[in-house]
Amino acid sequence: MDKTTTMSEAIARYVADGATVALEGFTHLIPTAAGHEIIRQRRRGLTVVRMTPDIVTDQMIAADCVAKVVGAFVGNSSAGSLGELRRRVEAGTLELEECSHYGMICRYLAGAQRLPFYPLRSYAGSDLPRVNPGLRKVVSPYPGPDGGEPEQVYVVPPVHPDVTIIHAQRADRRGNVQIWGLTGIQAEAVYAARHAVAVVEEVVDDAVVRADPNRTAVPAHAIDAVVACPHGAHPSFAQGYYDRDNAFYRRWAGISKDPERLKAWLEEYVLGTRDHAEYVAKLAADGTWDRLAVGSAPSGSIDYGRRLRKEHP
Amino acid sequence: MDKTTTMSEAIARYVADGATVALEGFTHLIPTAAGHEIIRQRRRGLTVVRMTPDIVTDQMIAADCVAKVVGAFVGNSSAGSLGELRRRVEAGTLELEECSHYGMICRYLAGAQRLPFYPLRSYAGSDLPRVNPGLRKVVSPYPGPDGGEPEQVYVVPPVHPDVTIIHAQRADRRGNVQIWGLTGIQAEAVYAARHAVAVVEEVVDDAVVRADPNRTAVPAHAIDAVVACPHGAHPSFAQGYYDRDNAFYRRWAGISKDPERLKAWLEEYVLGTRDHAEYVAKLAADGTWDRLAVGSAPSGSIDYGRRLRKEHP
Amino acid sequence: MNTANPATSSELLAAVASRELAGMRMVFAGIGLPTLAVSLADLTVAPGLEIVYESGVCGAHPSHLPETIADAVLITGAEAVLPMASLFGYVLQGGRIDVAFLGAAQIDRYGNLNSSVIGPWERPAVRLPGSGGAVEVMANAGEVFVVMRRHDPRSFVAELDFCTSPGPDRARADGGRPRGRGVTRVITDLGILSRAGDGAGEELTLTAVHPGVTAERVRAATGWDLKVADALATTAPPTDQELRLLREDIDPDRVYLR
Amino acid sequence: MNTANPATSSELLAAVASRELAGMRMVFAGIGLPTLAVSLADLTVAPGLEIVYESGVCGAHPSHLPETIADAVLITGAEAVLPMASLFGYVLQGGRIDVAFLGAAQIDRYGNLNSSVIGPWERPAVRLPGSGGAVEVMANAGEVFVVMRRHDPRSFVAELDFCTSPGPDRARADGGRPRGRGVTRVITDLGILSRAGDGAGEELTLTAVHPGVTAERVRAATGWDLKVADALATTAPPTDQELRLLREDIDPDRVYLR
Repeated sequence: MDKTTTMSEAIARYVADGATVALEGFTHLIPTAAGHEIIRQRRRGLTVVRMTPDIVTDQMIAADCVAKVVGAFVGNSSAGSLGELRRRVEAGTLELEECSHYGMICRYLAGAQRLPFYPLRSYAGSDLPRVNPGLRKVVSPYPGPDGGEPEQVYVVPPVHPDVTIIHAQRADRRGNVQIWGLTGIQAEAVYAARHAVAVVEEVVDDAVVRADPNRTAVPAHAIDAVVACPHGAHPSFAQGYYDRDNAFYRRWAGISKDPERLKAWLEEYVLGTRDHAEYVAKLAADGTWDRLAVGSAPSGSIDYGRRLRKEHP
Repeated sequence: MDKTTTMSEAIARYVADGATVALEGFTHLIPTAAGHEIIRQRRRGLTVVRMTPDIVTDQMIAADCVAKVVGAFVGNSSAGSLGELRRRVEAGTLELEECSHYGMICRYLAGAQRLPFYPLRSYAGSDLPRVNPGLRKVVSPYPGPDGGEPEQVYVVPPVHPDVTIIHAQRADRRGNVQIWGLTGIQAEAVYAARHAVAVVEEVVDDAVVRADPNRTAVPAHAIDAVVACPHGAHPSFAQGYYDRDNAFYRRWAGISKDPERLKAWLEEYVLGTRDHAEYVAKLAADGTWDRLAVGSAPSGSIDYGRRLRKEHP
Repeated sequence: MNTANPATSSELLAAVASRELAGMRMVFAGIGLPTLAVSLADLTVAPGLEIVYESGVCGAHPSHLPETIADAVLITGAEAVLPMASLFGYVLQGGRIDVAFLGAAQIDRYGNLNSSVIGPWERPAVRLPGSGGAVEVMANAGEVFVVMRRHDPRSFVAELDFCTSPGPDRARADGGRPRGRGVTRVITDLGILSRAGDGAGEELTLTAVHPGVTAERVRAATGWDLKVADALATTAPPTDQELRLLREDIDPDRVYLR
Repeated sequence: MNTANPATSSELLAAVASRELAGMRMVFAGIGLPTLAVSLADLTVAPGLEIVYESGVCGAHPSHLPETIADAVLITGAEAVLPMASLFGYVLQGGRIDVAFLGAAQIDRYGNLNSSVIGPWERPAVRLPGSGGAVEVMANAGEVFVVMRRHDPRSFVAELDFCTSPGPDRARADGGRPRGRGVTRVITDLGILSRAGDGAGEELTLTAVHPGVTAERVRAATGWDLKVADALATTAPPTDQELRLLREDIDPDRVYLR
C-alpha cells in the first residue's frame, strides 16, 4: 500500500483543530516543515507534546495554533529563550504541563505499551509533582532492596497523541522509516499515537529499505502517511544530509524576543511561502544550503547472508 | 582499554559456582560456546536465566552445572523436548521458575532500568502467579480508561544476573558490540547484569565500529570482556556468518531423550574438546560448516556525513 | 476440488484457517500451519496481510519457507526487525495485532489454554515448553485462532491441568482488562469450533464439520459436553486454486504440508 | 602558569573542574565548560574518561568542538548511539554514571536546584527552560558537579523559587531512595563549594577560593550564611600544560573559552 502523500494533505487529514499532536526529534530531525504547514493551515487549539518544545513550537504558538504545551525543556537549545512561549507563559495565556526528559520518555513508553502508568526514579522531593498532578506515587509490591520497607516510586501516565509527526532520512512508500544518527524517542512517540505521519528527506525503493531491516526505526504498520520533504527539518539537521543551522538558532533569540519581528518572520517565511519547497528556495538565495552542506562518511556495508541451498540446513 | 580475553579466562573470572548467569539470544546468536566452557570448567549450582532455555541449557543441566532455571519456554524450539530438563523437572530435582516471554523481557527491563518492578498486561487469570510468587499486582494511581475504577496490572520484579553472556557478530577491543538481524533482548540483559561478557564472531578495528555507531547494540561501558569465538553460536546461527543447524536441533530430541547417549555426546563434543576451536574442527570433519555456509546479501552503506567547514554552521 | 489429487488433512486445515483471515491486517503467527494459512490468505482473501513474528520480524519476504520464527531467511530482505522489547511492548501489548495463532496441549470450553504441564505443576507427569509468549498473545491480540491437528479428549478437556494462557473471562475475574476476545476459532482435523467472544461465559460451539465428519464424532472427541450450532455447516474443501497455491507456490517441498 | 598570557575565568573554571574528575570513568555532561573540563581531564587526570550525552551518544570522537549535545560531529565516528529510552533508562537510571554536570538558575545550601521559574510557577516573572533531564540526573548520577559562571546572591539563594531537581535530603523526605550523593562540588568564578554528600542535612561549604578572592567576598555573594572550611584552600591556577591543552588542542577557536 502506497502511503505517500503531500504535506498539505497529511496535515489536513491527521491534524484537526483541538488535536493532541506530538512532534518528536531530539535536536536531530525536528519536523519543522510539518509545523509550518500546521501554521499555514491555521489550526487552532492544539496540544503540542514534545520533549523539548523549541523553535518550531514557538512559531506555532506565535501563529495562535497552540492552546497547551506538554514538555520538559522549553528553551531555544542553549541559544537563548523562546520569546513567544515565555511571553505567554509569563502572561498566563498558555497552558504548560511541565515534565522532565525521562518523564516524557516514560509517558511515551506507557503510551506505546498501553500501560496505565510507567514507573521511574525521578521526582521524589521535586516541586514538579506539586504543579503536575499527573506525577503520582506507587508502592512496590516487593520488599525493599535491604529486605525492608517496600520502595515508593513515582509513575507517569501514558500519553496517546492523536497524531505523532516525525522527520526521518528516508522511508519506502509503505512507510518503513529508516533513521540513523540520533534516533531519539521517535519510535515510542509513533507507537503511542493513534496516527503517525513520517516526513522524510527521500522516499526510496523498497529494495533499499529491505537491504538493511535493522535500520528501520518505525515499521510500516505504525505509519499512516509518508511525505517527501527535503530539508524539512531545518533549522535542525538530518545526519548525512545537512548540518544544523546554528546561526538561525542564535538569530531566533532575537527574532522571537520582538513580537513584531516574529510576526514579520512568520509572514515572510511561513505564511508567505506556499509550501516547504518555497521556503527551501527562499533560503537557498542566501546560501543556507551551501553553508549547511556536509561531506561523506560512509557507514560501510554489513552482510545479512542469503541461504544457498534449497533445503533446510 | 583492551578487554579481549580467552573464553577460558572470561568464564573463570565472571562465572562463579552458585552465580546467576543470563545467557541471551533468541534463537539467533545463542552463546553456546560459553555454555560449553562453563561445562568444561565444571561450574556448579548455577541459576541460569534465559527466555528460552534450550539445547545449551539442557547440556549444562546434564553436566550438573545448574541448580535452577528461570525461563519462559523450556522446549527444543519446535524440534521436540529438552530431554534432561524434562527428566529433572518431572523428577523434582531441578528448580524451575516459570515465567513468560514478555515477563522475562520486563524482568530484564526492570533490571536494566533499576526499577523495583515493571508493569505488564499479562497473567490476569493465569495459573502462573500461583506457582511464581514473583508475579504480583499493582493498582494504578490513575482513574480507569472510562474514568472509573483504577486498573490493576501485574508486575514482575527485576532480574540482576551476576553476569550476562551474549554472542554477537563483532565487537571492537573496547567492547562496543555490533549485532544485526534479530537483536532480541541482549542489550537489556547486559544492562541488567553486574558484569557482561560478549562473545563474538570477530574482533574488528575501532574504525569498523565507529563507521556505523547505530549498529552498536551494546556500548563498551557495559561490557567487561570480549572473546573472539568463531562459530560460537552453533547450533544456532549468526546472521550473515552461518545458518542455523536445524538438523542438529532435530537430532537433539533423540540424543537428550537417552541419558547415556546424552552423556556420551557431552563427553565427546564438550568435555572431550579442549576449547571451542576443537569443537569447530571436529564438526568441520563431517561437513557442518559447508552445509551451513551462507551467501552474500549486503546491507548497503548509508552516510553519516562529515562537517566540511572549520567553523560552526 | 482436485479430485485426482484430493486435499490432505494439512491442506484442509491451512485452507480453512486462511479463509478465517478475511479482512485482517496484522497477524501474529508461529511457524507451520499458521505460516501456510497466512501465506494463502495473503494470496486470496486478505491481500496485504502482514505477519509479525515474536522474534521481532515485520514484513518478511523470505527466499525459502522458514523453519522457525527466527529463521535467517525471514530477516534477509525484511522490512524491519524490532528488538523484542519493542515487538512485545509496542506491537503486541500496544494493541496492534488483529489476530494471533496459538497452539496448546489442552484447551477448555472457554478457550483457556494449557501449554505448561500435564499433571500437577509441582511434579508434572509431562513437562511441556510453557507459555513462551502465549499468555501475552491471549491478553493482547484482538482475537486468537487455535489450530489443533488432533481433536481428541486428551486435548479438549473439561478441566485444564494448568491454565497457562487464560481467556478474557478468567482474566476479568482476576481483575484484568484483556484487550481481545480470546479464542474465537479452533480449527481441528474434524471441524471448526467458534466463539464470538463478546459475552461472558460464552462457550466454544461446533459451527462446522469437515466433509464426512459428524457432529457426534466431534462431540465424542471432546472432553466436555460440546454445544453444536443449529446451523451446523460442512466445511467447503480446498478449492483448486487454494490447493495449487499451497502445493506450487507456498510449500512446494511439503515442509508443513506433511 | 603562563604569566605572559594569564588564564581567563573560563580557563580557570575548566581547569579546576577537570581536576575534580580524577578517578572518574563515566561522566554525563552538557556542552560548554563541562565539555572543556571533561576533554582536559581525559588528557590529564582521568585518561579513558567517557562522556555520555543525554542525546544518546557514547564514545564520541568529534572532528570539531560540538555546539550541542546532539551535534552531528558527535555522531559521526562515535562508538555507539543509543535510543533515548535506553540512554535515560539503562545508562542514567541504571546507575552507570559516576558524575554529572548540571547548571541551574538557583541553587540552595543543600545543592537543590531550580531551572524552571523565577517567581511563582503558576505566573512566573521569568519562565526558564525547565528540568530537561536534570531531575533525573540528580536522582541517578553518583554525584553532581555544578558550574556557575557568576557567583551572586540571585543564584545562590536561601530559598529556591521552585525546586526542579532535588538533592538526596529532599528526595528521601518524600520517600525516595536517590542513588547518588547530590551536588558535591559547585565551581564558580569565585571558588569551590563542596559537600561530601554522605550525611543528612549537610550544607555546601566553601573549600577553596580562587587566587585573589577572599572568603568574605564569596559569603557576600551567597544568599545564605555560607560555611567556610577551616582549611580553606586557594585554587591552584591552571598549569602551563592545562592552558596549552585548552588553548591549542581542545578549543583553539575559543568557542567555549569566551
